[in-house]
Amino acid sequence: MRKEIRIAGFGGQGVVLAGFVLGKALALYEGLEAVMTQSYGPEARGGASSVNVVVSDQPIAYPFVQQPDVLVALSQEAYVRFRPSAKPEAQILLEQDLVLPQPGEVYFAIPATRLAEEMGNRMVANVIMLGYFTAITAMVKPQNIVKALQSSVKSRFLELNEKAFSLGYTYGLENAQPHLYSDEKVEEGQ
Amino acid sequence: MRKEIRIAGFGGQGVVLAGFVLGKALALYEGLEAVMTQSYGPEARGGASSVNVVVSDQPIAYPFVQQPDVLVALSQEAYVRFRPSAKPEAQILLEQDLVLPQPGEVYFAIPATRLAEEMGNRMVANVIMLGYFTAITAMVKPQNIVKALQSSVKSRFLELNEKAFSLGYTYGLENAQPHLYSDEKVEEGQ
Amino acid sequence: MWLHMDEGMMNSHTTNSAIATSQRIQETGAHPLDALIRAERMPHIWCPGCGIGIVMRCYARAILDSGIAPAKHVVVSGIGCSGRVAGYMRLDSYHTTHGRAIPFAIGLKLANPELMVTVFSGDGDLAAIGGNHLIHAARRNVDIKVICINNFNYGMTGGQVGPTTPQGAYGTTAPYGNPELPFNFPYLLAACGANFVSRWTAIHVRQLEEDMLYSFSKPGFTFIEVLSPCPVGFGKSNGIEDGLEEMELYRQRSVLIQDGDVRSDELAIDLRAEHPIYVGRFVNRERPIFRAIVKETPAT
Amino acid sequence: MWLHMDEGMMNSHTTNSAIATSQRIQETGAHPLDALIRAERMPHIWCPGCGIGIVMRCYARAILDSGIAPAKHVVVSGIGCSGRVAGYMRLDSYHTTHGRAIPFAIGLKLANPELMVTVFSGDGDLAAIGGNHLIHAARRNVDIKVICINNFNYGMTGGQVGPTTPQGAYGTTAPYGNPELPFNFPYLLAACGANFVSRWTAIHVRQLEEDMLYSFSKPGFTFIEVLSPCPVGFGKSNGIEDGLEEMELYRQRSVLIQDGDVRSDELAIDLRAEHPIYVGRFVNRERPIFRAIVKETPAT
Amino acid sequence: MQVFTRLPLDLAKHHVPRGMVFLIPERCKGCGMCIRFCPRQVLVASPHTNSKGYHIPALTEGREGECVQCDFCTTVCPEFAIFSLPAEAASR
Amino acid sequence: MQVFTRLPLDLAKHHVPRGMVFLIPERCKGCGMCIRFCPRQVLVASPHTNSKGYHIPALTEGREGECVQCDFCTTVCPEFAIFSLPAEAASR
Amino acid sequence: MSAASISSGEHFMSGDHACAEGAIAAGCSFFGGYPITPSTEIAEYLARRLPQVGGVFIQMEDELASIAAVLGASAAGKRAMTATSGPGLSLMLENIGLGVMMELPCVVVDVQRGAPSTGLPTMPGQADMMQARWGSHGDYSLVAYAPWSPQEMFNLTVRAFNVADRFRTPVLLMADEVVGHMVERVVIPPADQIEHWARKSPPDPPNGHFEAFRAEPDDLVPPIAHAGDGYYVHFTGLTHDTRGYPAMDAETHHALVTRLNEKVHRNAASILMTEAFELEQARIVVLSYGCTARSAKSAVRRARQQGIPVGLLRLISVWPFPQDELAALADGVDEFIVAEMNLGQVRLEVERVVRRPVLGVHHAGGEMIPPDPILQAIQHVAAHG
Amino acid sequence: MSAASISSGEHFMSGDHACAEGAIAAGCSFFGGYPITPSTEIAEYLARRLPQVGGVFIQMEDELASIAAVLGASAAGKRAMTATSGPGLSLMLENIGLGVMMELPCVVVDVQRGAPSTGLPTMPGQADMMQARWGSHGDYSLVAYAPWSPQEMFNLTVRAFNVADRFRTPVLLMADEVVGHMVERVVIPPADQIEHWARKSPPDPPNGHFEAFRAEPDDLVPPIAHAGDGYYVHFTGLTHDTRGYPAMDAETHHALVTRLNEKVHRNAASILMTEAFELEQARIVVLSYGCTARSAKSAVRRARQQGIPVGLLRLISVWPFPQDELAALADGVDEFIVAEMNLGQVRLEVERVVRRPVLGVHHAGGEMIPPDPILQAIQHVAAHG
Ligand SMILES: Cc1ncc(C[n+]2csc(CCOP(=O)(O)OP(=O)(O)O)c2C)c(N)n1
Ligand SMILES: Cc1ncc(C[n+]2csc(CCOP(=O)(O)OP(=O)(O)O)c2C)c(N)n1
Ligand code: SF4
Ligand code: SF4
Ligand code: SF4
Ligand code: SF4
Ligand code: SF4
Ligand code: SF4
Ligand SMILES: [Mg+2]
Ligand SMILES: [Mg+2]
Repeated sequence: MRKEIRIAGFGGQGVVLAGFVLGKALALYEGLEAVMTQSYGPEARGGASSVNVVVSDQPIAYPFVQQPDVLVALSQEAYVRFRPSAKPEAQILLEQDLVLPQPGEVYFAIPATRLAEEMGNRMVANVIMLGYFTAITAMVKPQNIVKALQSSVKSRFLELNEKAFSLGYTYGLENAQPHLYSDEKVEEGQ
Repeated sequence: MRKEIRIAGFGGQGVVLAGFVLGKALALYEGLEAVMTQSYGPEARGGASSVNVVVSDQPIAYPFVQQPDVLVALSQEAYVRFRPSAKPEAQILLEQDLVLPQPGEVYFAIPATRLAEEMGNRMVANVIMLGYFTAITAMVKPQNIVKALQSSVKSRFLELNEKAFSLGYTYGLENAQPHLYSDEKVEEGQ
Repeated sequence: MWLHMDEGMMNSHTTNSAIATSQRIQETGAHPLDALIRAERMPHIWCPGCGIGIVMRCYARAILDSGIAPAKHVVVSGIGCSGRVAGYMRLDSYHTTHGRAIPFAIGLKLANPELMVTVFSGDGDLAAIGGNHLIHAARRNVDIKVICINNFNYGMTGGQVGPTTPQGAYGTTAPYGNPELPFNFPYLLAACGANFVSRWTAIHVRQLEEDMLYSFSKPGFTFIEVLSPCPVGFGKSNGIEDGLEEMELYRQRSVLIQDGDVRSDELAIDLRAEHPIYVGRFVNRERPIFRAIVKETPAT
Repeated sequence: MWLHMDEGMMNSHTTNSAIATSQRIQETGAHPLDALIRAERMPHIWCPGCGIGIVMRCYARAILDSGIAPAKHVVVSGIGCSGRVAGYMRLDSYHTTHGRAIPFAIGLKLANPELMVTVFSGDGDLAAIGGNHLIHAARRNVDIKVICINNFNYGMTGGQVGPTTPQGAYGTTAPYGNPELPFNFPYLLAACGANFVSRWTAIHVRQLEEDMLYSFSKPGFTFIEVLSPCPVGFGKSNGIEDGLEEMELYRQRSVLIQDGDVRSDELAIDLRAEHPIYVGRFVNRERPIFRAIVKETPAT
Repeated sequence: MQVFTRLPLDLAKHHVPRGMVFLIPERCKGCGMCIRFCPRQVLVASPHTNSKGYHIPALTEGREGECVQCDFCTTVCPEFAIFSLPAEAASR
Repeated sequence: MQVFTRLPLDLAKHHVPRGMVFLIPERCKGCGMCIRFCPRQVLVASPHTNSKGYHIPALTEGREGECVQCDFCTTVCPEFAIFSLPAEAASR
Repeated sequence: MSAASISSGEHFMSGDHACAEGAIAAGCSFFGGYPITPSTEIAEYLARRLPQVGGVFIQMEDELASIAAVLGASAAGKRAMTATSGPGLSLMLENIGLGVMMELPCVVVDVQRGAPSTGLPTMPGQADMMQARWGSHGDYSLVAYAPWSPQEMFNLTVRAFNVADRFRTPVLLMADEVVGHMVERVVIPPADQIEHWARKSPPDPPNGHFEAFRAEPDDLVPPIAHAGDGYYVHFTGLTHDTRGYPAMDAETHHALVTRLNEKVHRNAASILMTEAFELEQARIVVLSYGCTARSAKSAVRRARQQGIPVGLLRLISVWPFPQDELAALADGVDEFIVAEMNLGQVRLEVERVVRRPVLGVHHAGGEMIPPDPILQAIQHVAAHG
Repeated sequence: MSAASISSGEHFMSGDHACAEGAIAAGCSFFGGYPITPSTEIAEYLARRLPQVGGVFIQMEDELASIAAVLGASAAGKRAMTATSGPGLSLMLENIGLGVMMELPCVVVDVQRGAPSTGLPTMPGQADMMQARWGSHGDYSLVAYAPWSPQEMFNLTVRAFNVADRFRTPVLLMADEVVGHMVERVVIPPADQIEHWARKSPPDPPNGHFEAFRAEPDDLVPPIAHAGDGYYVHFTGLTHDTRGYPAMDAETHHALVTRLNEKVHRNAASILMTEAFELEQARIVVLSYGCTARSAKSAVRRARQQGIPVGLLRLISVWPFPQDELAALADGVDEFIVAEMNLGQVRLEVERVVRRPVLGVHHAGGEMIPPDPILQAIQHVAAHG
């Protein structure tokens, strides 16, 4: 079993931390093999940012993601750029307010940024998304993500992050049905 | 015919110029092949200085002097250091006031420095020695050395150098007999 | 490929707006200075709020005003965010190796003295790895124009401290605060021998244009230091929210020097302290300029 | 081999003398400072009249007087005639690459702060190829002691001009006179941040010993510039007959600075001109010293 | 040099203030410099984003005609994204 | 540190002036510094050369006893070739 | 370094960080460096870690200074390291030569990126391999390891320090951007399970007889005395005799230079590291190293599944080149394939040693070679070889 | 450069001076350098000569600056050169890589001395040969010539400028102390007999369509526009597309790097230079270059006199390596001997190409290898080979 996950968005949206925590949970607490890679660029700042996680029950030789089984897109640019390389049948998780999927797309969506702002900190949109991911994909146990969070974020931010994770996870449990995008306009005020 | 000549002395005695002029005369005006080499050293300054000329009627592959046919020594140190590597039967030309040959040595000698001082410039001892060399060895025509001097020394020093050369040359014609060193002390006030 | 998406899709949000048309700024496709930049490479790579673009605009403007044909202006950069300027100016432009812009520029200038050669690079490039060339070029007083973006850190590699970072400031290689003291550029360049040295900040756009223009007319080694926001590399770690805040801070704290005395420790810059930031022209003098020796005109 | 000659023969002249025994200086085999030098390597390679040996003697003397065991003194040199000092001092001694003595010394010092680390090298080594390390070490005010032999040229490679050669002076790479302006060491080092800067000449042996001794007790970056005759590389091409003449010239022209102002153009040195040579202590201050950060004492 | 030739020709047909602002939206990175440093508060942050997600500036309601063409927005924009022209020139 | 221990023990038995000069002849390069800078003109150039051909210094005739042990010869000799000692120490 | 300072345990860690932890675990107490992508994270990590364990972190003004400071710290007896990428390595070469000549142990990490010149700063390459072997002027040999995973970044950093100290030589860790930046599980063993090979000390306390460059005949390694130890040693980059004194003659030079080279080869048994995968009865051998070896392994596994008798020889140490091992292997093998992210560097050495044409799977860099082209090469050779 | 500025005629001249005269004859008008034994005489000579012919001489603060200034001067359209020895070459490597990447013609002279490190500054070596090939990071190819006489110092300097300009590449002149310092007859031809290969100019005047890095398919060399010509070119050490603009992707990188390498090999016919001596019916071939080839020739001559069927292949150009020529030769030859003043560098390439063991006559440097050991090697091979 080899699964490829890509999480992509703007620089500053914290996709790297999300991928790191996910990979750590898989590699250290799920007893699986996991490897995380990033694509850098001098243009990385402000531009696109993405993180890739490969997980397997076997040692992983080739560490890169070629055809994601799961694509998490936190920005339109990320979605447009990475959707084509994902498997047609890939699970697509979107930041609902920032991404307008293509016609015919079957996808899951959460307004992670808005929820984060409601929590008082835009910065945790990534962890909210991670919670959502955990609920939707069931690839990793939520307690293992929490464990990974504990050893990955500064202690003064831990509580906030745990809350954000729960929020996203709960949201995911409650909104686990995929959407089909046909033609309707995205809501305003994104 | 391959002949090896080594001219050696202190740094500052002008042995390099002497070798250069000799080599130039041979290579450009005698129609022979000639190559000049030096041994350098960070310690070259003030210490030993030597110049080597190989002359041949054939192209010269190996440019270094291994067993000089002619050794010109302008200092005791040079004589002591280089005599052993010269051919036993080599022609030995010495600065008479500065070099005390070993017992049994058959050699030619000229008080080049003293003659130069008498001319009013210590610096031309080298050219006096070159004149002497030309007379003693007959390896090169005196007019070719003069030609080489003309294109090698600054014009304001040319006359002086030509005079020095004649002086040494004439001295050589007049004192062309070798000495045999047995036991007598060198004169004082060297 | 499963589904081809075109660039058009990416613009969907721009054309979908909540603001009244009357509030919309008139959109256009080109900028008045586009002839001087490689507009086809816009947007550039610099972060939002980065000051380099502001300074580059001043440079473009000064070139336009210089009366010297752009074809005779040359820009040479080293490596760094600031060093990317060479890639964005529509000039003969050389993006060299880290630290070596100045000697490359010297070769260019001496080989063709008709050219107006500007080195545009960063504090790290010019003063860390390139420090030796900087001091020697100033000593020789060779006729090149240097514009130095001082953003107090190595922006390109991610916010490490460098030789202009204030002591105590944080950086990715100084998690406990920078243990080193910074250079004072005007003092250093004055000591080396530069003909002209001024310091401004990215908010001093008029003065920058003016000094760049002046430097084109001033023979010898000229050096313009520009304090410039790097919100991502420096601001973030040092309590400066964004580029705007740093620009504000420059507006509020800048004090024009009067006597040009470059030695004062007052000149030290520490953005975190309530310390005036002295700006202005520190050196403007006429020392002999380095020129290659000509012994006799070639017998052509 | 045809005939073996032993070293004995080479000394024949020494034992054969025209001077009366009463005029002969008592001969001996050792020097009072031999314990501090590698006496087995004497005579050293320096030319007759070269000043480096004089300055090295001052250094040996200062070590002796320092009260710090010689085993805790370390000397680091770069490449050049001056750089050979490391090979002649009976200390832990490192003869590094051209220009890199200072960073090597910094590594040594930080790795073992108990050591008294002196960099002894030449003007070319320290200020030409090594210039970047010099200015950064001074900026950091790192605790190393630099003794710089300034002989206005690259002696080792045969008298080329360098960054301290006066404009107009001749050198093997400046047959028409040096087209460049020289550095002013005190001004440069003051601008960078050194704690202590003095300049003397090879005739100021007492002051040199004193300042070397002082520098051992002065934390931070200290720099002692020593103007020193290089009759072979510099004197010869510039109308200075020999080492003696240059020493005389230093004796006659040296003027002790009073106020320590390092900026004056008067500080420029031109041996050929009838210009005073300002010597003395130019900088003596207490700036923060670079120390490696210790976050918590290791849990040993 | 003809630096203005690539401007759209049908600029700003309606009201003619002293100065007029132009924007190349895809260059904007929403840094807010133009907004903050406009001496006349002509510009304002907008909720509107370009394709990269940056909030581009808009005209302040009610101050659309206040531009004095001081050009400060032009000079502080790091992106060559915004500039002003004399209204007459722009409408020519 | 015992830096004097390698001195010959039978130095200068006869007349005891205030200072006494010593020379390591093979180190001398004849630069003349000691001669020029001796404040008492104790030293003089000699025609005598060492094996490298350098003219080593000698004592000035008639001034052999004038050394005041100021040590200047020691300090200006680039070769660690000459030095002075207090005559008493030297004769100890 | 005390046990407490080592981060023993399981981590999810990038290769760069694992390298830094390896340095801490090896007792490295000096880092002098200059930032450069993709190695910067090593410096950044050590800037935080070293002050916690009593070590020294200093960011130098450039790479020339970095390597010089590292050699200085080594001369003072400390384990010292720097990290860089190709452009920085190019600047360090002169002083790497000094390290060889002075026999000063040190570790230099090159996290390779797309090259030549500034190239692709954030993307991988493996094209500095020959530079690692030949970059400094003159004849010399040094040791280079090529990790293929974050775990190996840790392990080989420890190993590099051990080899450097034991044999008094600079050791290069030739990583690449893939391995430096990828994040994987890294297990840091307890302190007492971390090997430590010490520098050889002078046999006697200072007595005036110690010759700092007299090598011992068995291993050709001279014991080392450090600054402050009281031996009054002299170290120079000039040709020197056994006392360390400059000796300007061809004989001494030849003796010294051949010893320095021979030292590395004589001790190959303690230096060389290779890994064999499916080599038994292999008629085709793929040779690879660093990140590319991951794809090579995957390709070999798939080819074996297809019944192709192919194996993988992974070079963990690349220099000195394991020529005896390879020559021995060559006897029973029909075809060699070399996969590396450059235009053919180690392949040249393989061709020389196996004396037959070798198929190369090469790419100039920018992205890791995936398993497919290697598998295709294997299939091609199996079919036409 | 005008005819009057060329010192046509017969001279008795050192190799270093002949090299400087070669530069003048080639129309070099920029020298930026830093003194180092045994190359310093080149700089000193040009310091006098260049100002006489309207050229620029500048002594830079170090070698890093020297090579950078040379590239800058080349970008301005001038023939530019620097000269150094091993330690300086080590410092120039990063920017030699930049020269390769920017395709800026230039000539770098390395008068090799005893190495590694400071080594034997005043004595000869040939141990920077592999450094010349591999010293900078990344994959690249450049051209290196190895003169064996002062006359060839002159000739090959002219040639180096021609090749550099014609193919937009740095060219190394790998001399050695023997050849640099020895003084021999040097004949400088009249100006009109000195070849001049020009740089390729853009086909059209500036019209906005010139792509500064679009290579022409036949020779893979892009025409060059210089600073001030009005083309607004961009040159970068980053991976770039045909316009010269940075392009951060593996495809562009691979295409660029392979073209740059291929450029040198594609044009080998105009670059390579070898000299054959007694190669007809030779069963044994000695391969050598630089000063050592003089001894090799003498040894071969003597061996022939003894009836041994031996010949000499002298490499005048060493890089790119003449592998086709050598491989062709290998068919008819039993044994190869390589003589070089290092511990075996070019020998490795020979072994690779001829696919058999090769006897090396090596010495680490300090003195020129005399004919005798080479003759002995020939005799040995003839007897036991
Ligand atoms: C030889 C070398 N060393 C290191 C680097 C990595 N590097 C690239 S840019 C940079 C620092 C740039 O700092 P600065 O010049 O201040 O520019 P900024 O990005 O801050 O504008 C460094 C260290 C490099 N490219 N080359
Ligand atoms: C990298 C390098 N470049 C050049 C040289 C040649 N070199 C040796 S010493 C020297 C100059 C020394 O000048 P300085 O430091 O003033 O010492 P001095 O000989 O004058 O005492 C030079 C250029 C070298 N050894 N290494
Ligand atoms: S990192 Fe700093 S300097 Fe670089 S582009 Fe971003 S803000 Fe500007
Ligand atoms: S060349 Fe100059 S510095 Fe060097 S030893 Fe001779 S006199 Fe001294
Ligand atoms: S031109 Fe001046 S007034 Fe008009 S919008 Fe720009 S900054 Fe404001
Ligand atoms: S200054 Fe430029 S980039 Fe910044 S918000 Fe205004 S238009 Fe956009
Ligand atoms: S000690 Fe003083 S007085 Fe005596 S010889 Fe020396 S310099 Fe002259
Ligand atoms: S100072 Fe020293 S070297 Fe000079 S003459 Fe006197 S004893 Fe000899
Ligand atoms: Mg910066
Ligand atoms: Mg000097």
